[in-house]
Amino acid sequence: MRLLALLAVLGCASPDASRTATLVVATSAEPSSLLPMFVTETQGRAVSEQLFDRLSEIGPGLNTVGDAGFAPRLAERWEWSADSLRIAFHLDPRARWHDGQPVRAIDVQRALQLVKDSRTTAPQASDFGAIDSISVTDSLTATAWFSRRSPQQFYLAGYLLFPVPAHAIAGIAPDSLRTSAFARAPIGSGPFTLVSWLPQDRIELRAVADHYRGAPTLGRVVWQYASEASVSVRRLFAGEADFMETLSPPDVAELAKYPEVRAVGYPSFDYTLLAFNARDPVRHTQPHPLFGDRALRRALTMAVDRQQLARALFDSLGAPGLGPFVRAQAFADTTIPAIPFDVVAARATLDSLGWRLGANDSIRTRGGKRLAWSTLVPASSKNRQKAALILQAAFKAVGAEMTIEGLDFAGFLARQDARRFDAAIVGWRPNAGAVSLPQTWGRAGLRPGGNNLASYASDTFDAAVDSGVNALSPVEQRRLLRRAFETIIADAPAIWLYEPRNVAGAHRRVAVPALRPDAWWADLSRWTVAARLPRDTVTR
Amino acid sequence: MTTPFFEVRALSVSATSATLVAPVDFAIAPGRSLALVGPSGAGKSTIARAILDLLPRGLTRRGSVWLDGVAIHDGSGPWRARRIGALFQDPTTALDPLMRIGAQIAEVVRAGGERDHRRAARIAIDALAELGIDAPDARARQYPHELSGGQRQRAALARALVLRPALLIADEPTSALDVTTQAQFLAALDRRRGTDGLAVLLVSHDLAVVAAHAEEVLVLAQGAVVERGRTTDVLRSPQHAITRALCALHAPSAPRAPHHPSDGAPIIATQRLTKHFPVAAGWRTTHTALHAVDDVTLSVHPGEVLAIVGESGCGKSTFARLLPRLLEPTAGAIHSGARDVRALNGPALRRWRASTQLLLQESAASLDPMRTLDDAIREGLRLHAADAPHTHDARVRAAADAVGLGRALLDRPPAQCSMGERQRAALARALVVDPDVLILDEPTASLDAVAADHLLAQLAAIQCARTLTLIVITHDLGIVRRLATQIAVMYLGRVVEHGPAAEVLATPAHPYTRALLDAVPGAAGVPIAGDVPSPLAPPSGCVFHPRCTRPDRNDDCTRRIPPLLDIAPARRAACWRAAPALPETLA
Amino acid sequence: MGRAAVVRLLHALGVIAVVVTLTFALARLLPGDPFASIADHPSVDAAWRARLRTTYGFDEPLLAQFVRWCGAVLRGDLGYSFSAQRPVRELLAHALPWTLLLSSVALTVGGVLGIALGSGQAVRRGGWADRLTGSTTLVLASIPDVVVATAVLVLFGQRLRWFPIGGATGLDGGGAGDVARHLVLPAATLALLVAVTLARFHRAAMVRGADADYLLAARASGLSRWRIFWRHALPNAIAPTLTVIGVLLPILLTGTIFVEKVFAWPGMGSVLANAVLARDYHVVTAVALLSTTAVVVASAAIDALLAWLDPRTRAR
Amino acid sequence: MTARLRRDPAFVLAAAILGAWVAVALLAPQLAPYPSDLQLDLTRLRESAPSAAHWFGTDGVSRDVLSRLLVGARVTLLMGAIAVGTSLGLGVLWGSAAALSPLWLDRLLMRTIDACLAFPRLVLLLSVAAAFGQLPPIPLAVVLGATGWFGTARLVRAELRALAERSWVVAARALGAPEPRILRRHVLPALVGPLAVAASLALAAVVPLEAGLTFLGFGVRAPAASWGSLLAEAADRPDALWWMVLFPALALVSVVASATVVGDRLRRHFDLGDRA
Repeated sequence: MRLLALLAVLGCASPDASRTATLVVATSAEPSSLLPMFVTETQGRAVSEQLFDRLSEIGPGLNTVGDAGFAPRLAERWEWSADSLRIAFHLDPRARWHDGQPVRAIDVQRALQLVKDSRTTAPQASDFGAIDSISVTDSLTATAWFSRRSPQQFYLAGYLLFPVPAHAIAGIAPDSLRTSAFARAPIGSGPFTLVSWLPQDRIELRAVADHYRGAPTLGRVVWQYASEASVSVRRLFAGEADFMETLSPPDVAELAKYPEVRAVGYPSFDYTLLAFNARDPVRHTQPHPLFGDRALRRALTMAVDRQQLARALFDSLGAPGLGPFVRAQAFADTTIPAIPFDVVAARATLDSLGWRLGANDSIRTRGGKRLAWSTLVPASSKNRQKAALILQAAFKAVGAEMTIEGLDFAGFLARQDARRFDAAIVGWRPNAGAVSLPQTWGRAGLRPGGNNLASYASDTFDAAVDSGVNALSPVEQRRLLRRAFETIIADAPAIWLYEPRNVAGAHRRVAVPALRPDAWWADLSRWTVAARLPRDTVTR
Repeated sequence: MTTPFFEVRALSVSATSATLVAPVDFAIAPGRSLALVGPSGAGKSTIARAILDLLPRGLTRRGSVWLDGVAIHDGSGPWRARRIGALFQDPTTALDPLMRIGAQIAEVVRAGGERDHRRAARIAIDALAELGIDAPDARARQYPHELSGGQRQRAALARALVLRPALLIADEPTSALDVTTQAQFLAALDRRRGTDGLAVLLVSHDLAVVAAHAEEVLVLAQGAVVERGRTTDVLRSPQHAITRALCALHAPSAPRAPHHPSDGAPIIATQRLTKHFPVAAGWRTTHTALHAVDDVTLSVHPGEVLAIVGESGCGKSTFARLLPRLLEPTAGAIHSGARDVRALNGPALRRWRASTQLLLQESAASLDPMRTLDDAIREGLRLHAADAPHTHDARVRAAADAVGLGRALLDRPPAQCSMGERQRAALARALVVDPDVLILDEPTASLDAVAADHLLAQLAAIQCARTLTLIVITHDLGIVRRLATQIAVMYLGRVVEHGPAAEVLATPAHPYTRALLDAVPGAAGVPIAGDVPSPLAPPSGCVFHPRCTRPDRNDDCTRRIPPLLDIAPARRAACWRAAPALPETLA
Repeated sequence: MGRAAVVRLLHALGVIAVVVTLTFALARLLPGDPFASIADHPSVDAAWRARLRTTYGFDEPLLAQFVRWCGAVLRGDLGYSFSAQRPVRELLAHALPWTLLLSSVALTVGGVLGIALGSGQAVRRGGWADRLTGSTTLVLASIPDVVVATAVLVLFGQRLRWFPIGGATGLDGGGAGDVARHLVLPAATLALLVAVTLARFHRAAMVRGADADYLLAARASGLSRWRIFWRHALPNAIAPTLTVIGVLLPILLTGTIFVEKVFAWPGMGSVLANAVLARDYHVVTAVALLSTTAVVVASAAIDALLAWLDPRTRAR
Repeated sequence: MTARLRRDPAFVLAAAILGAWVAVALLAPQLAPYPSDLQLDLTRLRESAPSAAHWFGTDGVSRDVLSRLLVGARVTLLMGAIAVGTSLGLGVLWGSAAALSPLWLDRLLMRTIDACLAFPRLVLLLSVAAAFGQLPPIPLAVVLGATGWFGTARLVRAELRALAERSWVVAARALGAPEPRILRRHVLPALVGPLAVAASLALAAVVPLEAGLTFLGFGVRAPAASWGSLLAEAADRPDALWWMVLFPALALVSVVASATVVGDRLRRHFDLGDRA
């Protein structure tokens, strides 16, 4: 019976039928905010970017240099000044806020002011340093003024900045914007508008029928939350949810048993690494007693069979890490030689470094000190826990003892921020562009509060990255960055463990287009659903 | 009569492995009473429960029970409560504590077929009234805990009799009651026998009760009938050893005369000894006091046996604990010779306690369950004896011998000994440190008649042999007769009469003493009415005045507290009417 | 009576004050801060997290924070939850009704079931039904809650699809029937856990009271088995069982953590679990305040109920 | 006294199960077919169902579940013992301090206990666990014990107060025994029964609690295995990985149920009513 109904559903997913449909997204984390300027995590972006439109959308190649590939959104067109220090954005006159007010240049200006105001505590405030100000040329023209030329100029103003409804937030002080009721129930300009947000339960969005880009093909989108990831998976399997952003490899295997559900693969922007702290966890000015030593880091890297690790964790759904970037990034280079897996060489190197194995010992010692350290792992991540176990066994095989210290996420972050660890298994999600590289691996990120967790410091790397980031052509950037990556991979400040291939789960009634690695939801308003379930009763 | 109205034929009870009651036959005619007597464990209660088909799980009965010529097999028939009523031992647990008295009786009425709730309630109140309970309407609305023990047991009787059964099975109905309430209760029961022709099967260990209230008796021992016959015949010439032992306890014996003239220095003397317990009360009046012991002045001379007599709640046990200072007096003094006992502390106090040994009421339970009897007896020696530990073995054995405790028992923990054996071990423990004074609080309360008899004989012998001073706390006048040379009668925390045992028993001066004597089963007197008032709010004036039956009582009695005054040489009483030579100054 | 009530109230307030102070101190001694949940990904700038701390006063001395928090609570403001992005009061207002619904249904069903099972066992004690029920309840009570809950969810939600998986309402707003459908699995699981514990205690209480003389007297008075059970045996054995329910209450309030988590029930248990993990101090402290108050109030209510049930302790 | 317990089949069975697990724990390395933390074959033996070679299957990194279960018995039972020991120790100290203190101090101590009892234990536990990061098994067990002694303290105080009025204690006083001696010889030995009950019931409570804690991410540190951590590894997928849930759950249930039975029977034996 159920199967017949299912067969009837398949193949008749037309945009018209879809307009009454409800798409249910199962996920395990609620947004930290619905205002894009405050959102840092993907789950939150997925929702807030349905509510808010940008000035322009990035192209499928995820190129962040210049404006190549960017498509109009709120800005129907833009023009550069001759000296490239100004970009004038011409807003689409049809664009409306959800309360019916037109989107105007002042909304763009206000957005920048708020983001740059430190009282607002927007996380990307520092990124916007390159934009001097935005001026209102006329009500539909906003001009961004830049202090210096950079390849990411347009990306910053046209993509990262979200206009806000200046009229709706006029009465809210910047320091209470984050905690204001507006942040929970905002007025946006995107294809969907907020119906309700029930904490720990769900967020319901409804299509904006008279959206300037045309009505969405979905009637409504509901994010259903469950702090246990397994509940989300079960909802998907039971047909209660239509989409889930990432499935774990075992869930992908399990999915075969449920004919209504299919797996949808797409490239990922995440990579996971074992970061070695180059500085002493207590006295930060001192080198780390073990990991200050490049040769030791290289030896330990040689002890790990990353190919097997990735297979053990993901089967075919993941690949060994390459370096401080992911394959989906435009400048990624898969041909850079990695440190090979070679247990014999690892042992020989350790021997040569003076770490000797006594006759009856299983752990190497040098001058009475054991080759032992502790590694931080967030206990909430099963993959990283498993990876830690496999690493532990691999290091043991060469006579090194790694203890695993599992921490809940908040505790993990606190220790990570304070650099109080020997080693840590860190998940990283870079931006599409290369802008953040100096912050995460260069000396710029060494300051307290910086993101250079491994305290990696290399002049060669810094110089190469700096010129790479500022290269004005993608080809030049790729060439310069290759030099930086060769350096850092050889220095082994971390073991680049794996890069999973994302697998989403979707109900067969959903026609899922190609998903973007950095934002699967980018085209959500154009998805179609064969509406046949009781929940597909949206009336407009 | 060819078919008796109630008959038990070859009734036996067995567990899976053993026979608990050998086949027994008996019959009861209307209006008659048959008693089952015997030491504890003889199977008396088992027979009673077997008749009612209320045996505990695992026990099976054989034989038959005939009522009006029809055999009754089990509890499914409508004969319970309608034809056979039942009453069990403990009035504190016989009634459901969560339900009003009236409702508990009325539910039996309704189980008996009455449909109308209001009429059932009426019948319940009538049943209470019929048993001489005053203010039955109010009582019916009360809960069991609001009633005194005697009232509760009468309410339970009302419940058992409300459907007017022809037979009542009463299992030790008075053993938890004081003498005066026991007398009230038995009188009520006898009235129903006379008026309704109620037949009674009385289970009791107390031959005095049986003698006065049963025509026929069956003596049981270890589940078998060892003697049966008319009560008077059996008591006059008991054949079986058990019967003889049972009789001995209550054989009328002459009270003992004082061994020594009581003119030397008293070994313990109390002056105006008082103990009040604070009781938390309402919001504004923070505390009221429970007057446990009030203004007691008593002295005991070496070699005397002082019996302190009174009903429960009269302060006897509190007084007993004040003497070795296990409780601190609120006021008053205790002296021993020239020593001020209240000033003692530390080792001196502990030596005083050793020399004034108290045997607690539940002394069978006063042995540490984790230690052997030997250990218990030896403890006193470890604490107080100056001599070398190797001599202790001999002293422990001597003490055990003195109380008749088999040496084989010494290595056992209390749980493996009988009550009587434990009681004797406790006695040995008290005696082994050679005390000057031994205070016994209800020494036979937890013992059956045979064991009690045994213990009393031993006590008397020891007292004579060692010229020990004894203070015996009891409510049982039988014990008083056998042991005491002096008697102090307490009522509501006060001593109301004090004097040589023989004289007090022969010519009681205080109306309460007389009431106690009248309440002894078989005594001719009319039992006094009412209950002991609450010690939280003692009556004004003479505390006894609400129950006093003296025709010459007057306003003085209700207004002023009578002091304990000499009424004859060596005799004192606290009664305005009993004091013949009242000094003018006090009047 | 009046004095006892006042003493009792002061005592209860003292308990609550102690608990809240302890909770506040405890929550702040943990490493990490409420912004961990906002800064969900480690790649987010750590300097920005430090700025947040300063902006929202989380770098003040502990005592100053406590004083500020206490003042706010007295004004009825429980603070702001950074993990749930809304005022704590609003968060709790969403969560509390769901927990009350879940735990009251579970307690009622579980209580009745437990008492029925325990009574049934006591009446048939020693028989095969008693043994079977006894071992079943023993085994069920020994399995960790998580396993029971997950097994129930997988079987009835995922495999059989009799009931929805998780949540408290369906997508179209609910109505009583919809809530009931969502309630069945978590409530049944929790009720089962309550019932197996209660059954064991209640059976013991009934067996302990089974030899009471008044029951013997009631049987000897020709009362029916039902009447004896309902009017005498059960009321007399219920007091210890009610006491156990009082002991179960704090466990029930937080024991719902596992059940709520597994069934994605949007109640206090979920709030609490998330808040502890997110170091959301204001939420943890507010939940502690609320649950302690609830426990204190409930145990006072149970005491009052016990007193009312038992005329011996009833106020004169 | 103990003969009655020895004749009780349920008690004997439960005690035997506990005893058997203790034996298993002691002999675990000899009994386990594989080293418990050996990753046998990461490519071919991950999450394989029970087979002749691996009776209880293998886990996510190809370790033998049976071996981990047997070795896990050590951790679980040792943690249980330490947690119970800690909670009894604290409970006895606090309870006897309260019982022997003057009234005002007694009240203060007991009000504190009331507060702690009203406090949700899991919050306390989570907070402490989170404060210290991931603890090694023994400190974790101490923490488990340290959050679960309030009931014991109450029991000890009540028992001591009751014992002070027991007739054999009064009798010893009447005999002239000094108070410390009475405490040592007559009071403390009588606490053994109630404490045995409290210990078994605490064991029954602590073992699943450890499992729950692991489930929330605060449990035993890898690669050590307790039954709780084994169970938590697959608790969210009991259908797919039934062998990783079923066997540890059975082991856990056998210990918890046995401890409960032992506690119950001891409670009845020592006639504690519903006090413990």
